[in-house]
Amino acid sequence: MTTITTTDNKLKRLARSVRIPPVYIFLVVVFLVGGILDQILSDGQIFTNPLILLNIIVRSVALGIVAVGQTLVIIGASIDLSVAYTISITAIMSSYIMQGKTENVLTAIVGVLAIGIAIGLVNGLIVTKLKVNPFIATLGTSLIIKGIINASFSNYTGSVPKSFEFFGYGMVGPIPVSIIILLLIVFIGWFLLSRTQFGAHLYGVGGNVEVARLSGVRTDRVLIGAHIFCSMTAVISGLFLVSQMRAGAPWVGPNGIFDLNSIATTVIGGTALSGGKGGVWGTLAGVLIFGILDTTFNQLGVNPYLKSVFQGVIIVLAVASYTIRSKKDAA
Amino acid sequence: MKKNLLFVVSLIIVLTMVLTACANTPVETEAPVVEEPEAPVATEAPAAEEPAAEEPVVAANPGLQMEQAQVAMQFWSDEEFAKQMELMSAAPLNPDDPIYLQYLEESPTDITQYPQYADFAAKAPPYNICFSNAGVNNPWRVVGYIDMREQVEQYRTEGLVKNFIHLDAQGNDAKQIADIQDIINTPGKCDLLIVSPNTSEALTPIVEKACEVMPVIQFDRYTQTDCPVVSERSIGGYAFGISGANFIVENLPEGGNVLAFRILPGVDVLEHRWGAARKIFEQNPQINVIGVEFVGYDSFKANTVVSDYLAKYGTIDAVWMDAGGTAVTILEAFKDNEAAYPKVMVGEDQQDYLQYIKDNNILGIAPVFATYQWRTAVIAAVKFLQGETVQHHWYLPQPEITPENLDQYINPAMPPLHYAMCGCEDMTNYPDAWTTPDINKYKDVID
Amino acid sequence: MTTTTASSAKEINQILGKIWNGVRRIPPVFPIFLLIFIILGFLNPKGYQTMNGIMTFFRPAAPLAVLAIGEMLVLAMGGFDLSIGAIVTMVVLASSKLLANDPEKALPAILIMIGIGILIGLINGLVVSFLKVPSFITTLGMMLLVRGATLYYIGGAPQGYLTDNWRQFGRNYIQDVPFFVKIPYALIVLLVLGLIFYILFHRTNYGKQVLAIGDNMRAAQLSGVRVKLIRVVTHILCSVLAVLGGILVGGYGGVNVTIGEGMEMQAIAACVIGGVLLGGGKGNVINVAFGAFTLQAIVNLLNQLGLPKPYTDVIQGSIIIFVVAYSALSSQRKR
Amino acid sequence: MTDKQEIIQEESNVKPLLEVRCITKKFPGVQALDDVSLQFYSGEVHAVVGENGAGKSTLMKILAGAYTPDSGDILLDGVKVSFSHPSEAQHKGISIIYQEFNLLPERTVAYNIFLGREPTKAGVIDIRKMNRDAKEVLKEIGIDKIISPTAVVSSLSVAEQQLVEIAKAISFKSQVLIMDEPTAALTYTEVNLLDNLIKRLKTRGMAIIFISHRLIEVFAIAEKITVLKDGKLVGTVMTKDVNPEQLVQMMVGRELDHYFPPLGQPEDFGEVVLSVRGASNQLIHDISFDLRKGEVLGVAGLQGSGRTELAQALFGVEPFKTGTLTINGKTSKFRQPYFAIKNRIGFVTEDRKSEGIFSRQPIRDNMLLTIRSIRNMFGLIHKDGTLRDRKIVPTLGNQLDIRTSSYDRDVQFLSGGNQQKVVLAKWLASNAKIFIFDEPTRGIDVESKASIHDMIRGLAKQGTAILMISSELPEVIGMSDRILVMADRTLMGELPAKASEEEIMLMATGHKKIGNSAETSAVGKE
Repeated sequence: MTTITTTDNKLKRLARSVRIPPVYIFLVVVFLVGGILDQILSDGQIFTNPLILLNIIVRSVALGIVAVGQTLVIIGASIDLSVAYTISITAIMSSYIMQGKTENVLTAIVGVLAIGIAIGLVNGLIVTKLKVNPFIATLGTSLIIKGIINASFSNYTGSVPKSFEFFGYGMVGPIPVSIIILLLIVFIGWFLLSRTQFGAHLYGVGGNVEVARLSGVRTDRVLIGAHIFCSMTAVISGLFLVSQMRAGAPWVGPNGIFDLNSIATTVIGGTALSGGKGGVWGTLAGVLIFGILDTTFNQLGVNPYLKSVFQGVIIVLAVASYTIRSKKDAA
Repeated sequence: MKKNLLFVVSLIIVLTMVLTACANTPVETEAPVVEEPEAPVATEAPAAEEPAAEEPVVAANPGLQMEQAQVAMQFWSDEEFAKQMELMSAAPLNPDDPIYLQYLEESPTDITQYPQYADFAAKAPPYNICFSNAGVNNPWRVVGYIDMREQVEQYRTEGLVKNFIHLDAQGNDAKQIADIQDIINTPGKCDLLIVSPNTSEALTPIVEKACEVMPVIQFDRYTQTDCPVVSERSIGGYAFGISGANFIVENLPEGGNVLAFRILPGVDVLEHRWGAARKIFEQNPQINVIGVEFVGYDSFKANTVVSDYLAKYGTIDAVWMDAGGTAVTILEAFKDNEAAYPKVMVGEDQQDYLQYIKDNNILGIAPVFATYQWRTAVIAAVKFLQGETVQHHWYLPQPEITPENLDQYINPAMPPLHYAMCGCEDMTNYPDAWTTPDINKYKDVID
Repeated sequence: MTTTTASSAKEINQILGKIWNGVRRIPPVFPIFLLIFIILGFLNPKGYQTMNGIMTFFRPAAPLAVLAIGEMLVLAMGGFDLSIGAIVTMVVLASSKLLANDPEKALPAILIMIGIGILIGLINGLVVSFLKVPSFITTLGMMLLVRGATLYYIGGAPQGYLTDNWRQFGRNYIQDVPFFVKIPYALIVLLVLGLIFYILFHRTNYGKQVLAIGDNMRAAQLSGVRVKLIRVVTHILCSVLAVLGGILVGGYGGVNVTIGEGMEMQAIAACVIGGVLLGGGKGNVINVAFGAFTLQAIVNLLNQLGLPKPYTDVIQGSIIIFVVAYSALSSQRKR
Repeated sequence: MTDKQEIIQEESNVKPLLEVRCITKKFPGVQALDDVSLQFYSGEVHAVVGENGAGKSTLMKILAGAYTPDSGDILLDGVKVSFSHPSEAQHKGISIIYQEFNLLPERTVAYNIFLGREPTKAGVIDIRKMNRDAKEVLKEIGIDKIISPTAVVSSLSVAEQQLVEIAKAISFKSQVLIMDEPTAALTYTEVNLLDNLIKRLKTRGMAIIFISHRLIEVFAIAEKITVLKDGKLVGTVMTKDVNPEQLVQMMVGRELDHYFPPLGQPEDFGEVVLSVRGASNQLIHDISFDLRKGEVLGVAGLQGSGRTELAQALFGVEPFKTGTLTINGKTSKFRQPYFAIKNRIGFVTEDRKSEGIFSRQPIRDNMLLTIRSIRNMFGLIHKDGTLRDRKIVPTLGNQLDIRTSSYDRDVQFLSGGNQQKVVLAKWLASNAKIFIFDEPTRGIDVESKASIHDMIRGLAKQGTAILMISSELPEVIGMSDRILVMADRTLMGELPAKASEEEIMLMATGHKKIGNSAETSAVGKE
């Protein structure tokens, strides 16, 4: 009897600590509307085919992973526009180092993680030490990375070994590996934010950097850490993409518009652009909303450009639902 | 403050170091090519020798030394180059069929050769066909897509095709992979998958997976797998590139400055075009390639490039292009910069270009990558499912529009961005569907 | 006698001091631009030391300057406008369909575009003011919406051509002008718009209120600034400038789907080089125009040096970081 | 003075807990602290007073590790220490409550209290322990019943937030607690709570350093008072040895012969210019009163009684939803401040820095904004304002004695006092006939206070109607020709000039309601 109540309590506590963000209502609505439209106008795969459901998540993996990193940076009241080209440089460098050989995989992963850390470090240092507005700082580094990539590579370079494709296409039982990785990254993001000092300090830095500093938080280090984490998620996202595509090319990042899309899904998820508020579970919902839109439009056979119209409207409506009651005017 | 200044300076130094380090990488990227004889494409050995052999020529051609001018090994095959060169002068084996059904080489196949697709072979029409499309994001693809949809509409009236599920990847590899995954995940939805891959490499694994569960037809750009039951397009990129490059070489006997424009890297048909042109320019040292630039379909960028090169070199004698989308803009840029038009011009079979070179008496050629291949994909799909014989490697003819036959392809009734070689003149809705193109009006699923 | 010399020496000192003070206040964009332009002149005297060459330079630089001036209004107000690139895309692509190759329709098409521009700005402004969605997000959504709707409308790829009369503003020159040799229409458009917006921004009650909002929104409201109204007006002005810039861009470049992509970032970069403070409260029309010229000059410089195009991005990225870091650190020192 | 200081040192045989020796700190253009030496003993409340710019806050920030001194030593328990970061000071047992708001609104109370030193178990935050510890701390100051550790700060009232801040400082288990104007936002009961708390901490052997402008409070709480002036130490005295007048003399260096200008005479008061009847909005309700030309109408009330909200409603920031507002006989409805300013109402806000200053704009543009915002939006202006306004800037600048080399300089480069003057100039420029002052002298030193009071009375003499909100009763009593008292977000009633503090307090705590305002205004006329 007592054990039951304790687990019950634990569950309750878990539910409370996870705090289901309101965006999930939005997610359910989008899902239901998409599913019902599919049911009426097409063959109803969304409701009836679990594989299609899973593929909604798989579609969202690359964006989801990097959006987790973006969420952390935005919670720290910064922003990272360089993720798209970080993804590109990862994709291209990893396949270049691997050259189709399994024995090079480890070197490649270590190599690109090092690149990711370096990019995050530079971003963080420019923002904290040079006091450059993060928008400009990461726009600048993004241009720099873009230039470096395009000056060095213009095409598919190298390739990844078959074994590495497990990352992108493999299954563990009925669950694609990629979903497990996404959930793992989301979990790490959640854990960092709500269970570590780093996370607590990051909320402090984003909420009010002066308060955090006066409370003894090493604000610069925390923000640099967030930028490094963000670049690392971009690296993982890039590795995932390259494993799906067999080879890396300079355009994988910008083609997926990962910079603006990751920001968009983050804010849909309830993370405030001004920092100090939000979390990764909301971001996951935002990413899934985009995935559902993709699938629904495919199912309905509607011109996908209309989807982009919907995305735009959803971004504004979702954020408006958070801000409309606030007394403060927006910037 | 001093500390910060120091930081800025050191940051800049680091950046420069990174830059210089990376500037050397192209040289490094070529090294493994030599080292790895077991790399996938067997014919890469001569390609690897080339840089060394052509060193003096390269020195005279600043454009060919540019990063944009390099041809990656997976996109070069001497064998294929020679073959396409040969096919360019080959006559179709079935001259009585309309051009979009002709083939230049025999490689017959039918569904009985694929026991794994027995279920599909047993099906009776109407068929459901899925089409994973790289995008409808340039005029060439619009014309081709309308060709295709009009063909589907014709089949629908004949009762041969029911649903035609179109999945538009919007030029995004990752989205196209997920789109195809969706089709794999819904067995029974489609009887055949047509793929027009966004890029060659990225789509290869997923197309291989699709092949395992259903017949696949690829056209336009090819993935690097032979698993599709039909791979069809007009001859190919090498032929396109050769056509333009030869025209320049022939018409500039004394040589001159050539500026080359490319759309984007990584797409096999486009890489082949440039690779072939590069080879021909290398064989003709009197041709001085002053630059190779990627401009996409961005006419703004193209315009700027022309101004830049005119500022730097004074005259440009010929322009080579791997696609004609920005041909007219480029010619206009010459005019706007008050420079003489290039003596020799390479474009594509777009009406505006044909009209422009005619009106301005420019010596120009329009190599063709025929839009009718879109139509052929649907026809091949239905024929294959019906058990008829189709071509496994289907080389459609690829005519070129030269000054001699220019007039027969100019059609002032068609809009400027229409492609002359659409092979659509015999369709029910010609010309209305093409004069006022509306890609949104077609229905995927019909009751 | 001695007193007069002493006082005149003092005066000279004072004048020198004033000059030095003035020199110190010159925004960094001017020396940077001048330096690049002088180097360009050495590398290619014909291209950059003759009127002909300079006018050629201004033709592609003017459209970005127009966009940057519009972006500056919003940035000075403490906001962002990410939708201007999409508006450029819309103007070029939608016009190409509206025109249907008929030169007669050029004027109506332009008017329709300006009308839609006003509508877009109005929606941006209303959403920011009344739904309190940060402008970054509002205009990000608007960017997706406008681009998606445009591509849907034209069916994914351009289906028509821009007529010559529509394009003349961005493309043609007025020939045989004494001294200037030739003047691109685009430069005249820029000069006219620049003058109008210089007056509007620096010499009207409106401009001062924009700066006040960017500096301290709450205080502005309490000082009687009609914050919502000014924001809506500013977003409308920005969108209209984006439409006009789009006409120049389209005139210069012609039709294609990727036109306008990333131009919002270019415009923001031009603003930043021109000394605009992200977060609001500072801005200058002339400096921003020169910021845009500087970006163009960097492109030309790298081309003259024979460096590969990708390095343009590297240099531009480094310069915007450097300019902002320089001003951030020097303003920190002043305090 | 120095004699007295020595006496104190001799008296105390115990070693000081915290000592500063010869601290000097210079900012560009300002000698903030000049050779200051002080001792703080455990179990003692030590107040530090002085005018604005005397160096109090700088000294505290040095003690708390937020600044490093240019020279001089800090000794803790006789050992020389130096802090490069506030956290070092905290870990050594010195914590500080700042004047400004210092909490993260989106985080819970527990996270705020333990920000920067969250309890961890194997690198993972032990949330349960953190909440428990937070509960402990809240209990220690007796507010665990009011505030839950898991409450999100933004859901608390301002005063509750202030208490959380105190709890945060207490939680450091510090030996030294520095409070920089901790009571500024507290209600009277909460101040009492704080007093009790301080007493309790004192018995625990803590040294408490206390900065305040409210001398009454200083005398109630502190045992020892140190006076700073212009960065120099004037002296340290035992509270029991001085009276407020002597202290003020130490602070300003001269005796102030009068605190307040004379009240208005009946003949100064003209017709009613502003009249409110039964007005309410979501924040305040049932407001009715009249304001006449030439009078200073004081508004008293406790924190949270709705005083500022009244001003905001009148000014159109949070307009009245029901009831009538009549300006100069015209029924008016202000949807936003723009309309109020158009009707020649001025509102000098309490927080002049964050609600009044445009720091990156030139002084000129700051001063002219109220004029410009009500003019034609696209109307042209000259660089110095429109042609007819050219003289305004230099005239007001001279009148208010704004010290600057040029009116084209950005306001951010002015000193705090001059910035305040720019805000006043902005409102004077608007040429308002009705002025609302919200806490006109908060955070202002004694000398400047007098000049502000003179200015307010001067405006009234010129025929301006003035509504003056203040939480300092002496100010309300000294300045007002009539006094409105607010409580519970409504008007409790009206008192005549020179009402006693007791009368006001009684009404402000909701004990007495004298008729409606229409009747009481008649009382005021006498």
